[in-house]
Amino acid sequence: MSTFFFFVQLLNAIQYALILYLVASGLTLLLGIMGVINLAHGAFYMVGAYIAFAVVQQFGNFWLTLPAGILIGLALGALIEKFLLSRLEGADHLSQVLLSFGLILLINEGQRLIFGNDPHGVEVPKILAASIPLSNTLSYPVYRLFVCAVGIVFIIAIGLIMAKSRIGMMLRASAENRDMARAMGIDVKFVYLGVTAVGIACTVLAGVIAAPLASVYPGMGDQVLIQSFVVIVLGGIGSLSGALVGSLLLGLVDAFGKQFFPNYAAFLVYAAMIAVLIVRPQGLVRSRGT
Amino acid sequence: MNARLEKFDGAFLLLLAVAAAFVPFVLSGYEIKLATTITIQAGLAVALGFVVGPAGLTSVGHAAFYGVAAYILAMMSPKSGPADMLLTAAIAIFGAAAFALVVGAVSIRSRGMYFILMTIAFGQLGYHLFNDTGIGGKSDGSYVQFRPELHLFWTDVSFDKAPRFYMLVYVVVFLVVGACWWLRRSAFGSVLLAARDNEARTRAFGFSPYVVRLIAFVISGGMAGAMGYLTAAQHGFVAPQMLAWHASAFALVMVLIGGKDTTSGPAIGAILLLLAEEILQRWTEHWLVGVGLIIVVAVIAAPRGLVPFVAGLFAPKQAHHG
Amino acid sequence: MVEPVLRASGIGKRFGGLLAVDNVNLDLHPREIHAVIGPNGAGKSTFLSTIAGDLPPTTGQVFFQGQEVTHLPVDKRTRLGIGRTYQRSAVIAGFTALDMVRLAMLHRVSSAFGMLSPLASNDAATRGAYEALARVGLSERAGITTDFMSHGEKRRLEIAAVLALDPKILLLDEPLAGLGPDESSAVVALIQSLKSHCAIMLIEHDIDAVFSVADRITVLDNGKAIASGTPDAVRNTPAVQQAYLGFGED
Amino acid sequence: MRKTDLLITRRSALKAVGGAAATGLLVRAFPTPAIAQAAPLRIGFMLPYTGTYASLAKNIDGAFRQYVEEKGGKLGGRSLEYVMVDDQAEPSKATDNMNKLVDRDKVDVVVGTVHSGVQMAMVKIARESGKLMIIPNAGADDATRSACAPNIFRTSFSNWQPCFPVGKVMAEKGHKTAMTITWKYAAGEEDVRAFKEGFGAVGGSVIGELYVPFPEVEFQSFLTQIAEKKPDAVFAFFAGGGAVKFVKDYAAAGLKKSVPLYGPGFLTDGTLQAQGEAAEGLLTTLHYADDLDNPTDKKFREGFKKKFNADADVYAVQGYDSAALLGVGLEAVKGDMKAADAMYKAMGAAKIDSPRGPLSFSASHNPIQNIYLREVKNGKNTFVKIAHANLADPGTGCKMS
Repeated sequence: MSTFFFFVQLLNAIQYALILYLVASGLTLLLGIMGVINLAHGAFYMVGAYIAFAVVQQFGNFWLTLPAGILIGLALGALIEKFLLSRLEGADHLSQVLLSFGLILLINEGQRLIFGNDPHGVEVPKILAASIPLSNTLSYPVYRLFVCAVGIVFIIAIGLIMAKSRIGMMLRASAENRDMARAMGIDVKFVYLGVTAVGIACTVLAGVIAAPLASVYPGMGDQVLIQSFVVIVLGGIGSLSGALVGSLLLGLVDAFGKQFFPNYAAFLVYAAMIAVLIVRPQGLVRSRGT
Repeated sequence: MNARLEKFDGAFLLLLAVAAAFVPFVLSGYEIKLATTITIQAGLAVALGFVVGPAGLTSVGHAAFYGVAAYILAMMSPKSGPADMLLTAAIAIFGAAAFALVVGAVSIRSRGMYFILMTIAFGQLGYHLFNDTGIGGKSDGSYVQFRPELHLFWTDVSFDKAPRFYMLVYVVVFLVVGACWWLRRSAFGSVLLAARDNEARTRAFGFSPYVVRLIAFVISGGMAGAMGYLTAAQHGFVAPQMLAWHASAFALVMVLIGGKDTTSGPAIGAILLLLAEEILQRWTEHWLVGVGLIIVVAVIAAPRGLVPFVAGLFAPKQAHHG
Repeated sequence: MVEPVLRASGIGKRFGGLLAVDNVNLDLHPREIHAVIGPNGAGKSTFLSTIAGDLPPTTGQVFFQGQEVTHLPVDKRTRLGIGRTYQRSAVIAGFTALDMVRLAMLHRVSSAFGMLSPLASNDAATRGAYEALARVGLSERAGITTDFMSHGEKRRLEIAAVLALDPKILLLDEPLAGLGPDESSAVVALIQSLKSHCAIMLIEHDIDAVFSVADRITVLDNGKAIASGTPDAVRNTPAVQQAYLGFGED
Repeated sequence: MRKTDLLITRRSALKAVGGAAATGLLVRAFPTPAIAQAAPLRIGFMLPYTGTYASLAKNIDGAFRQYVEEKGGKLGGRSLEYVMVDDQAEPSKATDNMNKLVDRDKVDVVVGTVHSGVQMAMVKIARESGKLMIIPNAGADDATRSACAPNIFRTSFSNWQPCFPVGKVMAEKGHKTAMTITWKYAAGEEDVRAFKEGFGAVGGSVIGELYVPFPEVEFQSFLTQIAEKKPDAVFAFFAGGGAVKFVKDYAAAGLKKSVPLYGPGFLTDGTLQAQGEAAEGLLTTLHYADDLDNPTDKKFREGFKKKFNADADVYAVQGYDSAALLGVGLEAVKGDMKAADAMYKAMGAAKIDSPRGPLSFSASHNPIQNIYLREVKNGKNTFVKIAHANLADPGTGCKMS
C-alpha cells in the first residue's frame, strides 16, 4: 500500500467517522441524558432518508429537506416522548428495548406501505455535485466533504451548547440527578421532552444528509443502529466527545480492516467494543456527567 | 413472587403441559410442525425468562447461544448419515453453555444499560463470525442433511417423522421448563431474587451476586443452546440470522408479553406471539404492523406481562394482606 | 492484652479530590462495643464500608482475627464472620421477613446441593430464622412481606437477619436512625444484649445512646480520628468538645 | 443409497407418502376427501412478499397470473387457485414456510423463490416430498447441479449463466486485467467463479477479488483499493439497495471513467431510477433486456403494463415463463398431475417462445437461453447484442434419477 493510498484510506476513515458521529450523536443524547436504550434509532435514520427522497421528489430542491427533516424529527420525538417514553418512567431498560423494537417494526412496515420496497436514489444537490480528483483513477465527491463539514460544525455547535449554555447546564443537571434537578427548579419533564425531540431530530437529520450518499431503501437503518451503539460504547455512554473518539476508531477499523482483513472487519469492530468494555467499562473518554 | 401468582403460574404450566401432550393426537401434518416450532420457542423464552426475571439480566444476546448450538450440530453432522444425538447434543449444549460462561463472565460485571449493550455486542460478534468469516457456511447458512438419531443400547431411534420429533421436543422442553420452574422456587432462585432487589444486602448475607448470576446465565445459555439444537434438527438448516440481535429481541418480546416474573409467562408469550404471527400472515402482507402494535401495547398496558395481569384480575379486592 | 478481633490500620479513602477518610486506626476487641461518632460528613459510613468490604480503601489494611481481609469482597468477609447493617435499604423487597432471615441463615446451614431445594423446606434455616426473629421481637410478623413493614420493624428485621449470620463481629450503621423513642430503647437494649455474642462496631448519631452502650468511642472529624478512648475520656477531650460535643449536647 | 454430497436422504424413498404416514391415526380420523379431477390445481407461491425483494415477488407472482389469465384461466384443462406464503427472504424460516405450503396448504406445485439461501432449503424439502417445484428466480448453481431432481425446474438462470459471458465481452473491449467485487455469500462467489472461468478462457487475468460482508454497503474503502490497483475493468455483482449504492459510489469516486464497470444485469435491473445518471453507459449481461424486439415480448409487456400499470422486468418474465412451463407439463398429461413422470418429461423437453427469446431446458432442468449484452441508455437496459447464444449451464454433478 503506497503512502498516497494510505492517506486516501485515512480520509475515508475520517469521513466515515464524521457520518457515524452525526448518526450516533442523537443516540448519545437519548442514552446519556435520559438513560433510554433506543433500538429504533436506525429506523429514525431511515425516516430521515425517506423524507429526503420524498421532498426532493415533490419539490425538486434538496435544501428544503433539511428544515423538513428537522421539523418532522422534532415532532416525531416529541410525540414518542409524550405518548410512549414518558409512560415508561421508572420502568427498567427491558421495557425500552422492547418498546423501541416494536417501533422498528411499525416504522419499517409504515415505510413499505407508503414508499414500497424499491430502492431509491436522492440526487446530490447541483452545487455540490462535483468531484475533486485525487489521482488519475480516483476522485473525491464534494458531497462527502460537505457531510464532513456538517459533522464538524455539528461537533463544535453541540460541544458549545453543552459546555456553555444554560440549556447545556440544565441537561447535565437532569442527567446527573433527576431529583436534584427538580429541586433546582428545572422542569425535568420538559427537558426530557426537549432531549428526545432534539435527539431524534438529530438522527432524522443525519438520515436526510446521508440520503444522497447512502441511497434510500428498506432496512437501511439496521446497520447504522448497531454501529451507533458501538460508537457510543467505545466512547463512553453519554459523552459527546467520547462518541467522536468512538466514531474515529470505528472509521479507522472499518477502512483499514476492509483493506487488510475484509472478512474480519466487522468481527474486529465488536471485538474492540468488548475489549474496551472489559478494560474501561465507562468507555474511552470519561464522561463529564453528560 | 407472591403466593397467589405462584399458584397461577403452576396452574398455567400444568395446563400447558397437558395441552401440549395432546398435540400429536389431535393435530396433523403442518400443524404438528408448527406446534413443534412453537414449543421450541416457548422453551427458549422460558430459559431467557429465567435470567431476565429472577436474575434481572436483560440479555439481548441469547440468540447467540441458541445459534451457536445450532451451528455445532450443523458442523458435526456427517453428510452421509444421521449424527449421534446424545453426543452432538451434549457438545452443542456444552458449547452454548461455555459461550454463555465467557459472555456472562465479562458482561455480568456491568449492569443495566452496559450489560444490554455488552450482550448485543457479543451476539453480533457471533453473527459476524458465521456471516462474514466463512466458518460454518457464510451468510447463506448451512445444512443438517439428516436429523440426528438417538443410539440406545438395544436400538436406534429415528426422529424423521413429525409426531415423534414433536415428542422429543416435548420431553426436552418439559425438562427445561420444569428445571426453570424448580430453580425459581429453590433457595438458589431466592438468592437471585434477593440479589436483583438488594444487591448489597445479598452480598452481606454471604452470597456473591456475580457468581449466582453467572451460574443462572450459564444454565440459561445451555438451555437456549438445547433449543437451538432442536431447531437445527427440526429444520435441517442453520443461518447466521439465528444469532443476530433481532432474534434475541424477539425472544425478549415473548418473555415480556407473558411476564418475566413467572415461568409460564414466557411460554405463553411465545405461544401467543407465534400464533398471532401465523394468523396475521395469512391475513395481510403487512403483518409486521400487527406484531409491532402488539409489542407497543403490551409494553405500555401490561408491562408486567399477561400472566401476572390475569392473576391480578382474580385478586381479592382488598388492598394488601398485611 | 487481648488480641483484637478486628484491626484497621491507616485506613484512608479518597473520592476524586476529596479525602473522606484519612489514616484512621481502630481496634475492636471481643465482647466490646466500639462506637464511631462524628458530625455529618465526617466519614463514618465510608470508614465502616471499607471495613465491611463495600468500598476498597485507598490506603491502609484491615485485619480480621489476624488475617488480612483488605481486598476480600463483602460476601467472603461475611462468611468469615463479619456482619453488617446498612443505613438505608435494609431489607429485601418482595421477601417475607421469615424468608429474608432464612436467606441469611443459608450459607451456614445449607450445602451447595441444598441451594436446589426451596427455602421453606430447609428446616435448619427455618428454625434459626424463627429464633432470630424472636430475639428482635418479630415472631408475630414472620409471614409479612417486608414492603408492608414499618420503618422500625425493618430495622429490627435487619438486625435479626444479621444475627442469623452468627457473626463474630457486627458492624452497625446507624441502627437507630429514624426510630421513635420506644423503638430506639428496644434496639439499644438489643445491642446491649448482643455484646455477649460478638464484638460490635457501632456508628450512630444518637449521642446519648452511644455514651450509654459503648465501651470505647472513636471520634471522626473531616475524615480524621480526633479522639479515641473510654466514653469519659472522650467526653473530656477538648478537641472533641470543640468539634462535636458542644453542638451535640445542645 | 447413492453417494452424492448433497441432500440425498433415506427418506427420499418415502417421498409424498411420508406426509400421510407421519400423521398416522389422524388421517383416518379426518379423511381427506379424494380430489376430483375437476378440482382446481393448487399453486403455492413462496416468495419474499415483504422486505428488500418484495417488488421481485410482486412481479413474479403478477406475471404468472397474467400468463394463466391469457390462457383463459386454465392450464391443461385445470383451473388454478393460489396460496401465497411470505418467505421474508429469511433462510432460517425457509423450512417452516415451505412446510406451510406442502403440509398445511397441500399445494400441488410450489413456485419459489428469490433468495438463494431460502431456495436451497426449499430444494431439500422438494426432494424429500417429491413435490413439483418451479424456481422463478434464485440462481444458486447447485439447485440444478448436484441437488438437481426430476421434480425441480428452474425458469430463471443459474448464477453461472449471466456471468460467464462477461469475460468475453471484456476481452472484446480490449481489457486484459480485471478485479471483482461482490458480497461474500454463495451467489456472489458463484458469480465471480463463473466470470473468472469466462475471462480466463479468453486470456484475461483477475488481479484482485474483493468480498464485502453481506449485506454491508459501505464501499469507500474497497473503491480506494480498486483505484490503487488500477485494473482494466471491474466485474461487480450486487443487487437491490446494494447495487444502487455501489453504482453511485463507483461513479462518484470517478472510477467509472477510468476503470469501466461490468456485471451481470442485476446490477442495473429494477434499480435504474434510483441510480440515475451514475448508471448511464454501464454494460451488463443478462437473459433479458428492456427492448428486445420480438412479438412475444411486445405482447407480454403490453399485457403487464395494462394489468399492473408498471413496466415488466426480467423477474416478471421469469414468473411468466414459470406459468408457461407448468402449462406445457399439464397440457401433456391433460391436467393429471398423478402422471408425474410424463409431465416432467414434457416439461424437460419444452420449447417455450418466451419474451426473452427462445427458451428450452438442459438435462438438469435449467434454462438454455440467450445472454444479452445491454447498455444503460436513458434509464433503460437497452439491447446491444447477443453476448452468448443459447447458453446452457454445465450442470456439473447433476445425476437425475
